[in-house]
Amino acid sequence: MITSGNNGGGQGKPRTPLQTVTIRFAGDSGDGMQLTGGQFSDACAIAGNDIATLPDFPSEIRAPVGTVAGVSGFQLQFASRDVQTPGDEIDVLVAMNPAALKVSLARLKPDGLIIVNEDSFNAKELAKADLPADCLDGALLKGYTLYRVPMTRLTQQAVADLGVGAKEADRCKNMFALGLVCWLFDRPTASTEQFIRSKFAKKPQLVEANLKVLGAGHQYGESAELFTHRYTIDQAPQSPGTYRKITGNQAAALGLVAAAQLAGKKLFYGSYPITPASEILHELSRLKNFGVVTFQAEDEIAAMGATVGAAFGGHLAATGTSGPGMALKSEMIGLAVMAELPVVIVNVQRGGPSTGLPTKTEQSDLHQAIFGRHGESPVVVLAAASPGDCFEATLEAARIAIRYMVPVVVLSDSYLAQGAEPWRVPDFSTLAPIPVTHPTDPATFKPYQRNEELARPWAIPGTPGLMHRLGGLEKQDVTGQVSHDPANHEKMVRLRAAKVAGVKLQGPGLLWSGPDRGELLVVGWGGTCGAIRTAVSRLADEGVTVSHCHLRAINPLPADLGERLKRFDRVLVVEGNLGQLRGLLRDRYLVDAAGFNRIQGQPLAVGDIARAIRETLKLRLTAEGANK
Amino acid sequence: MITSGNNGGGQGKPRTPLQTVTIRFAGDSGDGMQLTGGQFSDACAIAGNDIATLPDFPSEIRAPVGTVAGVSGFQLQFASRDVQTPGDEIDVLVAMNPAALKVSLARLKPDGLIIVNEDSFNAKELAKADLPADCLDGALLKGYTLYRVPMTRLTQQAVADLGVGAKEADRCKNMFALGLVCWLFDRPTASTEQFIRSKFAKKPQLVEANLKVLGAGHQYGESAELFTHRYTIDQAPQSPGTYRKITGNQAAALGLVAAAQLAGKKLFYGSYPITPASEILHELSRLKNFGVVTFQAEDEIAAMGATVGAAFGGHLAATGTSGPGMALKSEMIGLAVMAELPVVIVNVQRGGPSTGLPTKTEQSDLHQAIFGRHGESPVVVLAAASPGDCFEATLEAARIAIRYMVPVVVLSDSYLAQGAEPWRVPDFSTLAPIPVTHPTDPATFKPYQRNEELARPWAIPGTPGLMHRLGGLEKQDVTGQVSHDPANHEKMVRLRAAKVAGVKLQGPGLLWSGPDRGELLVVGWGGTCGAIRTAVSRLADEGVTVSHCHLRAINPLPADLGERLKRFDRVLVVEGNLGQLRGLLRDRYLVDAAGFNRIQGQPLAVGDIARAIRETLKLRLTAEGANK
Amino acid sequence: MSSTESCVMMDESPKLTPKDFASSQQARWCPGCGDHSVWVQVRKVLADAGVRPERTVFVSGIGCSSRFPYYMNTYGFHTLHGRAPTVASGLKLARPDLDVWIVTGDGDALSIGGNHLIHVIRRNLDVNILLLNNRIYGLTKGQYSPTSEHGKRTKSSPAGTIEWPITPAALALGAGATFVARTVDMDVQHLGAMVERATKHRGTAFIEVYQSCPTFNTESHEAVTDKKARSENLVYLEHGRPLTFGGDPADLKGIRLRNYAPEVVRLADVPTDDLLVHDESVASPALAFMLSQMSNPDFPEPVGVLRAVERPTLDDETYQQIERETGRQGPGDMQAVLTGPESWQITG
Amino acid sequence: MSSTESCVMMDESPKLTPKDFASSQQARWCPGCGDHSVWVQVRKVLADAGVRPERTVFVSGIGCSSRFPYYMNTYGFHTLHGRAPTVASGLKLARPDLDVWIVTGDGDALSIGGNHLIHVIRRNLDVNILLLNNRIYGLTKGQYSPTSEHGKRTKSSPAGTIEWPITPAALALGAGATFVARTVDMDVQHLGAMVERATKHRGTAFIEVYQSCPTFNTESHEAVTDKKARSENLVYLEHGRPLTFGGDPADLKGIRLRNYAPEVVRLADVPTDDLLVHDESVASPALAFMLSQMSNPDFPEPVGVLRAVERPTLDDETYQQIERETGRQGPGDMQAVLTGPESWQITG
Ligand SMILES: Cc1ncc(C[n+]2csc(CCOP(=O)(O)OP(=O)(O)O)c2C)c(N)n1
Ligand SMILES: Cc1ncc(C[n+]2csc(CCOP(=O)(O)OP(=O)(O)O)c2C)c(N)n1
Ligand code: SF4
Ligand code: SF4
Ligand SMILES: [Mg+2]
Ligand SMILES: [Mg+2]
Repeated sequence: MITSGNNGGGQGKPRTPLQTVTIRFAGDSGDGMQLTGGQFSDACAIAGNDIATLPDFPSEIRAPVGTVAGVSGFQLQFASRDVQTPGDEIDVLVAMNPAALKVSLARLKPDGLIIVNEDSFNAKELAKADLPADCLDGALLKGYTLYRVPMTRLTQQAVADLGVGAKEADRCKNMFALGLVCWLFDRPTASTEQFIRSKFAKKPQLVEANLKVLGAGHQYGESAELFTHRYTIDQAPQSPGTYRKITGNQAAALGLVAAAQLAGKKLFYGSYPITPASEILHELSRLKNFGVVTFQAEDEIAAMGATVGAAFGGHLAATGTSGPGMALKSEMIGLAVMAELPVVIVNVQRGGPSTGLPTKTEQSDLHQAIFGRHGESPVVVLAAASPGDCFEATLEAARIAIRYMVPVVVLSDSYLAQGAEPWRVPDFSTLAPIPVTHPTDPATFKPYQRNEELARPWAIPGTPGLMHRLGGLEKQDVTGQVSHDPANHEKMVRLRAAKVAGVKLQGPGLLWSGPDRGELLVVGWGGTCGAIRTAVSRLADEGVTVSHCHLRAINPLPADLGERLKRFDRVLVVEGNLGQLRGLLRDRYLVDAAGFNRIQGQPLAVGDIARAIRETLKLRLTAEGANK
Repeated sequence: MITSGNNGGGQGKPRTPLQTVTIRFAGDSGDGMQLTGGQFSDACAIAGNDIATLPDFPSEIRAPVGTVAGVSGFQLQFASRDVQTPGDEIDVLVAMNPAALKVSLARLKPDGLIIVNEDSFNAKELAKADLPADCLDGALLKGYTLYRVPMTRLTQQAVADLGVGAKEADRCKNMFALGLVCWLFDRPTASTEQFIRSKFAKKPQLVEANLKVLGAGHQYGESAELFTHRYTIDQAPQSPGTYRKITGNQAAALGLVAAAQLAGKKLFYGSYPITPASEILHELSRLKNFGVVTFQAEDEIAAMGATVGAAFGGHLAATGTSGPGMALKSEMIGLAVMAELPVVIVNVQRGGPSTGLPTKTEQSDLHQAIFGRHGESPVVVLAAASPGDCFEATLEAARIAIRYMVPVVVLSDSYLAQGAEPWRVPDFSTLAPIPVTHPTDPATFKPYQRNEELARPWAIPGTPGLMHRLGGLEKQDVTGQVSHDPANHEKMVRLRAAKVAGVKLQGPGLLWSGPDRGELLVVGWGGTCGAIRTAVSRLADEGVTVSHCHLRAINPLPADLGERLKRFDRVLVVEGNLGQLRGLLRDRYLVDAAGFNRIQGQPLAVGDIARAIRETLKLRLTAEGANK
Repeated sequence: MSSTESCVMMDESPKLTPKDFASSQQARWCPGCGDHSVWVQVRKVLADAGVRPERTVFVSGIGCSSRFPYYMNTYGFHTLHGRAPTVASGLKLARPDLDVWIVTGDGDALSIGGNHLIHVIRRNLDVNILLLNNRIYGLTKGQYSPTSEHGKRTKSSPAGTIEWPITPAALALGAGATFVARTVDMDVQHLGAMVERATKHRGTAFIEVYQSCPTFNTESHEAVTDKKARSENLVYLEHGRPLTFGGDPADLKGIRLRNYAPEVVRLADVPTDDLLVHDESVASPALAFMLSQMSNPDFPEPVGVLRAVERPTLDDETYQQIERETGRQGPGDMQAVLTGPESWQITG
Repeated sequence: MSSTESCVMMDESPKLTPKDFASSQQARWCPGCGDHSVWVQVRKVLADAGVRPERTVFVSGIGCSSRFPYYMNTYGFHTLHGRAPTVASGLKLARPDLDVWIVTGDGDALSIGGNHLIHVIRRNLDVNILLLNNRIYGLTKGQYSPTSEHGKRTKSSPAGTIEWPITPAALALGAGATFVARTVDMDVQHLGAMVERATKHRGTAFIEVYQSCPTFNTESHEAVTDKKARSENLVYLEHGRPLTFGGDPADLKGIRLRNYAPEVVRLADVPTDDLLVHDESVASPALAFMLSQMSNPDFPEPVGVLRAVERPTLDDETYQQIERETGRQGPGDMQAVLTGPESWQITG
């Protein structure tokens, strides 16, 4: 039962209940689609639906207005059941201009519903999108249900008597669309109203204008004859608790602050802005009242260096970046390996190689995280499985970093970072503290004397009598002095490897669904979790049973993984790269794992995964047939 | 038959023929041991022996005089047969001071021969080395044959009437040692005499002093009663031709210049100094009369960037570095991958991780070379197998880079780079030219249109009508325009991968010895070639037959490698790291390859490898026994 | 071989227009972005100078400003964030016959790329650098940059930056720049004139453009948006001319030196002879440096050529050295170098 | 909290001697290397100032000079080539209570590390930087560095470098340095005095030490090896005092300003009042910059404090901002931040 949030009015038209809807708001970059989508997501989440979102802005800089390159989209799936992905195919498309219609059509369901801002379908705009003049009437939209709404005009009407400029008035038309869609799906508008009030607090005129337009959109649905009925989506079953909507980057930021608090430490976050990791820096720079020190460094090397320095100083030290920044950090991560200092490195992956597709998602930095340094330079690598899991993953990373005195890489990706889901807010008082000890006794202190878990002591400057020197030259075992001794080097190389190999998580190293033995095990990691899970459960609905193993720990791999893999006839590794995890598993377990790989800058589609699973199973049957 | 080089005189004392000798010159960093060793190597090589050398200077900066940390050593094996390593154990040790004796003893054969500079075994020096006062007489040296030569005194006597200062006179004592050793092994001193004359050309007094001391050492052997007989080592069977001594870094530099000439190009070499790669820069900066442009950049990123820029400009562009520099270059190598420009990157590996053991050898950058970039970022990786092979490897790299428009990494290592071997000088006129075409026709030019080998055209600025823009953003197939299209991205990722996977070498991708099927195949790569080959042939002498496969191409792996591996019951991968190639082979071929791994900053010892092979074979027998 | 020559040298081919220097791609900067203006002026100057597009290369890093090469119908390279000077260095050293331009932003040039910037300047490589300074990270949507004002609120400094801005011209002078100029996107004529001066300079020509970013940094540019504001807040430097400025023709002002420090005076009060006379070509960079330190609101900020002197360029010296060494040693003989000074024969 | 305080503040503990600041490791620099001298002076100054070793951290990059921390019985971090300022930044920001020193070389600070150097200076982080400038790469055995003389023959420039040396002090001033000093390894008293001044400065204190490398660069240091040479080739700056120098007491010389440019004059010819009087604390860095441009053989090179002014430090402002924001928003409530501004309840 929902206790907060009100359901918008409008009781007139008949309602059709639906289980799940995928909607996409699309328009020009200047049309405010990200905001619209975000607000609608809030409304759905508050109304108790499960949701998953996909903001999708294609080009780096503002592309020419009205062109296909300039389209900004926001897709979300909301449902009365568990939702794991923003949806492969679109049920409802809101297109603010011809270009938006054009680029979105490919993913619209054959019987999909389209709401267009009719006013923008003029000759000029159509030409920019390279669409025929009769496009709204022609064959292009055959089969779809089309609603032509003159949003620009209706918006202007709504604000006519407020004295807002034409340009500002026009900027409100996304609120019209939002109001209309809220009506259509009977979602509450209260949170948006509140948002408008606070966003334009200093410009009361704009508050009024936006509220009016929002209301007008809502009212239009109710009163215009165009819409004959509306839809309802029940609350999704959720365990009780306090919920919020959260993106991966928000969750990562919170995970780091929470970890610092749990360790009784202050957080240091050194970073250099880069899409799609910048929001972690933005979020943390707002939390100065937690004593968080954010340092916007001159580059990623400096960000990493400062993080290492802060860790030496005794802070919980973290950095965040994306692939190109990881490349730059690699030498300094190697120093952290040698100095055995606790640092957390969040890599929000994007499309590569090189500058690649900077606003698109990909899972192609796994190799880099594990192998991307010179020398034998092991670090712990974790991967977050959902936006909310970025909280758990960074918190876990901090725990491990401190416990083992080791750098920990957390792999997120653009999709997790910017996508949102409802998140059950943890009760902070129930989270386990992170034990920290700093040695103080000069009589017993040795900089590289290890405990049973092979961690060395975290002695911090300022402690009398514990003065010691760290550095990148090989260290003598126990004393930490510079050593060129051959046998010592081998010992240290193996000790560092053994320490990482022995790392134990507090949370799960893998997420499992399905039986623990069988024909096919689908293995994944990172941001594909929702899509694989959905595909697997869709197949289960069809009577096809496969299991799903999703790795959160990638280095070291979960201790029982080999055993688990061997209980299946076949292993299929699903990844948004060319098979990076797959190679690891083949090497480690000598299992003939197959791969399903898509590398298109988009989250993997459920349908594609399901198809790949079906084909793998079919292949197997054929192969068996052939063998007989 | 030797046609140049004269045999030093002295016919008096009896001679014992030997097949192979491992000698180590050791002294304080200021004692000139590198020079002495280098000159003796020359003498042996010129006399027709096969040789392999290992310069070994332990600390980064000059360590305190007379201490163990300050010892500088030069080891070489010279023989009348094929020599592949500088020798595991020392037959003859020349120790200029107590510290040198101390650190070298561990590797001296039980019945080894020691020549010491008796004058330095005074109380002060012994104390610095922490050796007992009676060390030359005590138990320490039991079993060895010890020659106590008052070198300092004899040197001073030799130059007494030349009026050289005491300090300068003292500096000559390494020539005494050299003269003596040349006498002992009947090696010619002519090349050293010539060296002295040219080195001190401007200081005739020093020419005379050094020549006198060299002669005095030689004479001492002949006349002093201490030495009762001398040794001779016959010429090694070598195929006819012109020979020189060459180090890996010299060979790499020459390979690059030769490649430029064969391609009808000028060479651009952009680099930032780093041990042990700096000599490539030094060598090339002396070859300005070949039009070579050397650019000492402000850092490794700039060196790589300049290399990419020069490649864009149409030069044969190369860079060289070691592990930490590779880490810094990784983002820029990614740009070269995306821009598909031909660049050669030489990584002279050293001990890692981090600053590690900067003057020691290691093979631990293989992972970094293959996987050390973000995104799917494939490059070609080759590995040189011997000092001389650095010539072939860099030349091959340039061929591939130009033919396929792709970055190529050549892995060398500290041991190859600084070690020397006799090298048969190629007849330049017989080397195959490197075909280069630059498009000029605007009508047909498309920046990313590929040929059958998937290479795109190398259009260079200055060509009318072919103006185009490169960059790190994903490229549209064929046109090379920026593209965010999902399907295009997948296509391009796979095309880049396919291009690298399809690379064919002109030279061998692997070196093979032994039968092509059997019980055990030993696989190696890089600088371990000589050691493995020696171990395998030593076992062959014992009647144990194993095969040896040495990889020169690591990415892509040789096409028939999988087939070859499968013909053996067992595969043992020998590496100076924790098993980086081994992981690749297991992943790729699902072969249960075992590893022999040593990571001590030293070239692998033949004895250790032989032992590992024996143990692997024994294990196998036991396992088979158990199975029965 | 020098860029100057190829700039002024007329080709047989017909004279090109600014349009000929535009690539087929539509410029993707926000409406009102100062980058548009720079783009227009650069094309104009190149066309006027009779430069051949195929001998011209634009190299950039990453940032809004760094999209520049895509919109030029010349050769181009959109490299990595901060790294344009490195790629340009290799290119120019390999191909001194090309005209090489670097287009960069305040983040690209001064944050991640600061080291390459000072080194290309120190080496006096013959390239032209256009630094489009909008005092913000545009492409990544609004974080502060090394030129952002102390206290500025941005996405990454919600409570105000606590870093101190760098003065690009001062840094360039500190690195030994032979040519330093400053101009404003909105003053297209001056902008064009500065770009033209850069094409004529042999050695590294460094131009800072005050560039507006209406999307993420509206305030920073206010002092120079319109002509009126400019005449109050800027002083236009001209070689051999006294420094005068002011929006009100009835109350013009000037700069005078007092105890080795600049001072704003009213022309009404002070004879023109007392004013500081600009000398862009004086050997020491000290005067230019002093000018670079004048900043609003205490002083008008100098625009124009702060410094223009001659020093051998890295590219020239590279090839002179190659020539000299070739003269000394003779042209390289590959077989001889392979054989080395010390070799021996084994006969069959 | 400030480094100054902890420098001058006497602890209860017994006064330490320079020896107490030496670690157990024997210093591994070549005999005659200038690094030894710096090491001795630094320990002396720290002991005299009553600094506690446990509150002191030496951070370095890679190079001969960067071995420094190993020989100090303080906390230390021998980081990566060029990166000492980055590690020092994180350390000092996390722990403003510590005294943080950066020891670096001309290659480390000015080649690979140039960007970090200018940024730490720009931000005015309260650290002390000792740049040991031997005009060569010592550790890698003798390649030219960004301060090597044009034309210098080294391992990587057998035919002479074609690069132009950078002036470290000028670069630091260009980056906005609040404290810039220069000294000479051989003049141990002056060296000690400069180090002491650095300990007293709040903000980034940048000291360039002319450091001899007898092993790989004998010539560069000739101008300053002995007292006689120094008095001819250097001018010792003292705040409020005219600039005079000269080896021959009978023929002392001075520096006078002429048309905004320095000029060497004989004291016999010119009244002392005409000489340039040094002012290290003038607000504009222009004077200091002008001094930094004086170089042999035309001018004596200035040593001493070129500039010393006050500006808020990054570390102070970091914590002031934290305090301010905590005051404004109240201390952070973790549960509240986790819950966020927009949440809803699901009840069972
Ligand atoms: C290695 C790396 N780090 C970070 C980024 C992200 N990034 C792209 S542009 C930019 C800053 C751009 O600022 P500026 O140079 O001032 O250009 P503007 O967009 O303002 O023109 C950043 C941080 C990147 N592309 N690569
Ligand atoms: C990333 C990286 N590149 C290169 C090196 C090699 N390297 C070590 S010290 C050094 C230069 C040292 O010169 P400087 O800073 O002047 O110190 P000095 O030895 O002269 O005191 C170089 C190039 C390295 N250690 N790391
Ligand atoms: S964000 Fe700013 S700098 Fe970038 S294109 Fe838009 S206006 Fe120009
Ligand atoms: S090489 Fe030079 S700088 Fe390095 S320790 Fe020796 S003398 Fe000092
Ligand atoms: Mg900018
Ligand atoms: Mg140096």
